[in-house]
Amino acid sequence: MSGFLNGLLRLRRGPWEMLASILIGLGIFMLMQPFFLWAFTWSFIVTLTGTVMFLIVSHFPE
Amino acid sequence: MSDTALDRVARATPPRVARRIRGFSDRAIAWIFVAPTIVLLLAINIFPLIWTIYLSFTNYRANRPNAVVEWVGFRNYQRILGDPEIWQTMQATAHFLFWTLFFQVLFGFALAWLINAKFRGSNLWTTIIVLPMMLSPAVVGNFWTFLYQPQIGIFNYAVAFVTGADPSSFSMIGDVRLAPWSIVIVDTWMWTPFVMLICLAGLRSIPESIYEAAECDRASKWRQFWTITVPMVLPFLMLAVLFRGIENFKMFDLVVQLTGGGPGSTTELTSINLKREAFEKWRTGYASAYAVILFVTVFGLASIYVKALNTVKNR
Amino acid sequence: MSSYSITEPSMRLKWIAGVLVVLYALITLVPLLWIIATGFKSSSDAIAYPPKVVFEPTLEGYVNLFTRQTRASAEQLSENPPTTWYEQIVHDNGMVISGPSRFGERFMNSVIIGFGSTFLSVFLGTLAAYAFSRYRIPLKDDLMFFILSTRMMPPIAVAIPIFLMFRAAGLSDTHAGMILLYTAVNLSLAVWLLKGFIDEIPREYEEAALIDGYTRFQAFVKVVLPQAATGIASTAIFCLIFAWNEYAFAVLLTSGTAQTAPPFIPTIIGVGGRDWPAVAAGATLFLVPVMVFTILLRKHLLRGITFGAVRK
Amino acid sequence: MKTNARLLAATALVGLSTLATTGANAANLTLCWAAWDPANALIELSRDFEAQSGHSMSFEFVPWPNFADRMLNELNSRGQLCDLMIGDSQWIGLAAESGHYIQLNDFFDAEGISMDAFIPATVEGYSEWPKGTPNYWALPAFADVVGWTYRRDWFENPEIQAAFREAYGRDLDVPATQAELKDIAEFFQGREIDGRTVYGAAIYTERGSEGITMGVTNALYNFGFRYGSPDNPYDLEGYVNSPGAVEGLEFYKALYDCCTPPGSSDWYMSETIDAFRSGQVALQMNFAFIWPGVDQDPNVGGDRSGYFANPPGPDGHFAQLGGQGISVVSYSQNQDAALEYIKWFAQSEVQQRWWELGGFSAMNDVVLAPGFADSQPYAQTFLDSMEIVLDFWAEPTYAELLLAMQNRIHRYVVAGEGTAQEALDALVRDWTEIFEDDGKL
Repeated sequence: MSGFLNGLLRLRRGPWEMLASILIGLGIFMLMQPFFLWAFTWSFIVTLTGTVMFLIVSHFPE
Repeated sequence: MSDTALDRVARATPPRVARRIRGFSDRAIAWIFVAPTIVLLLAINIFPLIWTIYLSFTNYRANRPNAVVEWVGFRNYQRILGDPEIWQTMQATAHFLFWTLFFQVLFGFALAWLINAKFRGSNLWTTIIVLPMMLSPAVVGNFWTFLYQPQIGIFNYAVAFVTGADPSSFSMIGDVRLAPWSIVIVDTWMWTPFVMLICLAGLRSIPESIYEAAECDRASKWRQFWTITVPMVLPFLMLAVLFRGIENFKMFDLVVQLTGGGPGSTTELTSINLKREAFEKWRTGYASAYAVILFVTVFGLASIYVKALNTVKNR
Repeated sequence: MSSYSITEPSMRLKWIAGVLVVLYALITLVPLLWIIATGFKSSSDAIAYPPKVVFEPTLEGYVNLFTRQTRASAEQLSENPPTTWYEQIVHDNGMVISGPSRFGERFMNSVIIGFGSTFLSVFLGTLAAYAFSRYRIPLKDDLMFFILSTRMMPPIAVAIPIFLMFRAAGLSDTHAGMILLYTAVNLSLAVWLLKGFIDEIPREYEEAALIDGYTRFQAFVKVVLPQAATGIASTAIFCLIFAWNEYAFAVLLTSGTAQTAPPFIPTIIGVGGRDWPAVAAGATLFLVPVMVFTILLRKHLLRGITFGAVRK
Repeated sequence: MKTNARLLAATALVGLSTLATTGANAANLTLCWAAWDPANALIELSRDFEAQSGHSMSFEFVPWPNFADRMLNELNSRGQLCDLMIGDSQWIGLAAESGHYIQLNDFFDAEGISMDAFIPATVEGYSEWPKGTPNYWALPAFADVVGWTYRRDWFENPEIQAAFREAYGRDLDVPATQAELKDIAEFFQGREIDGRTVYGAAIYTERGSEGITMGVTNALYNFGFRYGSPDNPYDLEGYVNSPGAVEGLEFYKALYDCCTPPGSSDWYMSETIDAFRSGQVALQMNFAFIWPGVDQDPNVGGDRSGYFANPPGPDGHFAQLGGQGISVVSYSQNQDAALEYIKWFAQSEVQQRWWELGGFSAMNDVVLAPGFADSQPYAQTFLDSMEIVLDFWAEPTYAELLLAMQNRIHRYVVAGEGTAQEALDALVRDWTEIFEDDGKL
């Protein structure tokens, strides 16, 4: 866990990509879940954030 | 192995062109080779994409050339993301996605594992199993409506034969409860071989030596399965799941031919809904916003997919 | 249930596995066989209730697929006695042939658009793949991702701006438009697959050729291309199958001139209700080439469906 | 380099072929219509035109479930495929306002074609936009209306008659009201006739295009549904969802639930024909165009079938209008030749022949001629039905209005979601939103 945080702080690719993937996954879950309309409403922002983040952090060093 | 045809191409290249090509540096050749691809993709993919993003902020209608086009800001997005009916199509998509992936992984992995036992004739039967996934989904989907007809289709008779129920007593496409499963069945029939093939590659990539080592450590077969087979195949399975996930998220042809979204809107997947908005209601601006939302979702999934692709590739 | 074994799996396991796999394969085949069989049924046998497994084969479906018929009165029928075997079939159903159907044209459109786009995408794809494989290109990974992502996009979403663009450029419902579009979609597959194939060709071959006095371009044409021939061929088949099977763009962007077979086949209806034997006949003619290709391709199948990531 | 040459050749070819068609005097006209029996009759009819004019005719026919989709797509992409379009009646508003069709008033005046020569309902339904004004965008080409076909041989079977009398206390006859229609369907549902189980009625339930709307309106109109108030057509509340309309919708659902063949959840014209011709049902709802085919059918034709107009309900007597007018597409390169075709088609001899071949002419000379009612067993029913027609919206936003109705009605009738009141209330909301977006409200 500390390695993960450390990686985030030092702008390493691995952990940041992980974070972005989780955001994308969360966004897609929010988009398609049958429970809360508000989650559906905000899903797009979350997916968009995750996707843009992924595009950026994939240029971080390994 | 003669290369006469290529020789002819080389000879047919006009000397002036050939001389010019010869004169190119490596870097120039690289760019000349890549440029047509990039230009074509820019023209047919990126330019339209930017156009879509622009349209998504307007109330443009492609079937009303004389109407005034207004800038509506984020209104289209607000409408879509607050619309319970679009939310419902997302849930229909989710149901379809979840169950097709579930069955395809289950059957696909099991089949791959069985085929990996290398019984006699396994190659032939593998090829036969693979057939459905290469066929045109629209044509196949259309024909499945025939197979599903309660009085004259064989599906109901097959089920009746197994369960003893009356074949005309249920209708796969017509019944609200059964229709979502009717599309799951056809998609599973079509795409299980895809997951199977990838799993098979995963199984075959496991070096024998690992099992031999485990055998020396007296690990049980059951333990070997969970500690060696499953983890080693997992990246491959991830790849298959992501790819099928993306494909089924944008599923259109098969389902539109099978159920057309009905009964009611039970099987109206997102792409079918989008097609209605864009090409039947012609609310182009609104549909563009809808398209952008799907774009971003698929783009996000695709980035994870490419990462998985590279992981598998580097194995 | 015994699991994986270090040596060969036991005979018993092989037997069980064989039986289960064959069983699955047979179940999988039933719908396909049913399509083929229905193509040879008469229209009343096709919608028989309960379905008929044993039937008298007829070419009615194929005749109906390739011709257009009109229902004719008894006098008309006696005035126009059939002269050929296919006119006889139609005649026996109380109809006369009023001309060729559109199926032949649609099938040819599929062939033209399929082969045209395959040629273009393999041509452009080979060049790009070679460059990506051999040269240092800035932002290579990003470009490769960008190329692949174009393949992932939902066709219906892409179709909106393409529709507007084609309308403005006069490309709607033209062969050229569809060829360009399918080329763009197939390029990603071609580039990714071919890059994998070219990566596998040792660089030493080219270097040897360069030492022999070949230019880079000559080395590419005379050394790399022959080595990649099988790869190029299987890539071409994958591109062809995609263009052959594509439905969403075809249904939205074509109508009378350039429509391919997939949107057309489901709309075959006979006189009165739907003519299932004709639909099945059309489907059979359309699906069989792909089945043959699949069998030819079996060695490269895995590679094709994973964009070259998994090589068996 | 090779590719460029190919592409150039391809574009040059395309260019040449278009030049060739425009340059020549004898044009090759393409007529677009739905793929159905009348279209085949039109091919036969058009041979005379080809012989007379020297032009050649091509035809592009699309089956009904895809017809609107394909053809509106073609018009909206400004395609030049169709020179003549026999487009559905409800498209007229869109086609007129977006400039897909050319206006025919001047042409009619110049050629002496009068709209008084056609059945008034068809002129209003197929040609006019805005409705009620003398602006003509089409010539009525094919008059059509929803009606019913029944198995006369079953109705006249003494055993069945006796069983019916016992069950309902009246004679088995052509239904005089919607309620009687349902009784009859219920009576036949599941009955054993000639050793086979048969069902009551085949009705429209199709989801994808316009099927269920074209079916349900036959019940709705007659129970009191109206599209809007008499003074303001966009005033929906209380008309679209009036108590009568709710009752009508419940009636249609009850009919679907009790008396249709299993699996008939997505049926339109061709499926209902199939059910009737294969002897599965006693009653069939369908457009009149199928009647010539039924009459000639080897299994159910001749005396074995009869026809009746949609029966009245508690609050009106209407039937859903079908049919189309023929228009000239404004993107066509052959407009003069296309107008020539319309001029030829408007002659009363041609219209008479059209009727004989199985096309339902809308011309008074044909349908009001003495002897017309007896010329075919279904001719009188056709005339009766044309008296009571009502049509769906023909607004430019028709596609949206239709899709909303398809969605709401199919959800309630077939999928069984919610109540009839909820479905129609939701329909009012959908339609209001569409009219607001379009600036009509």
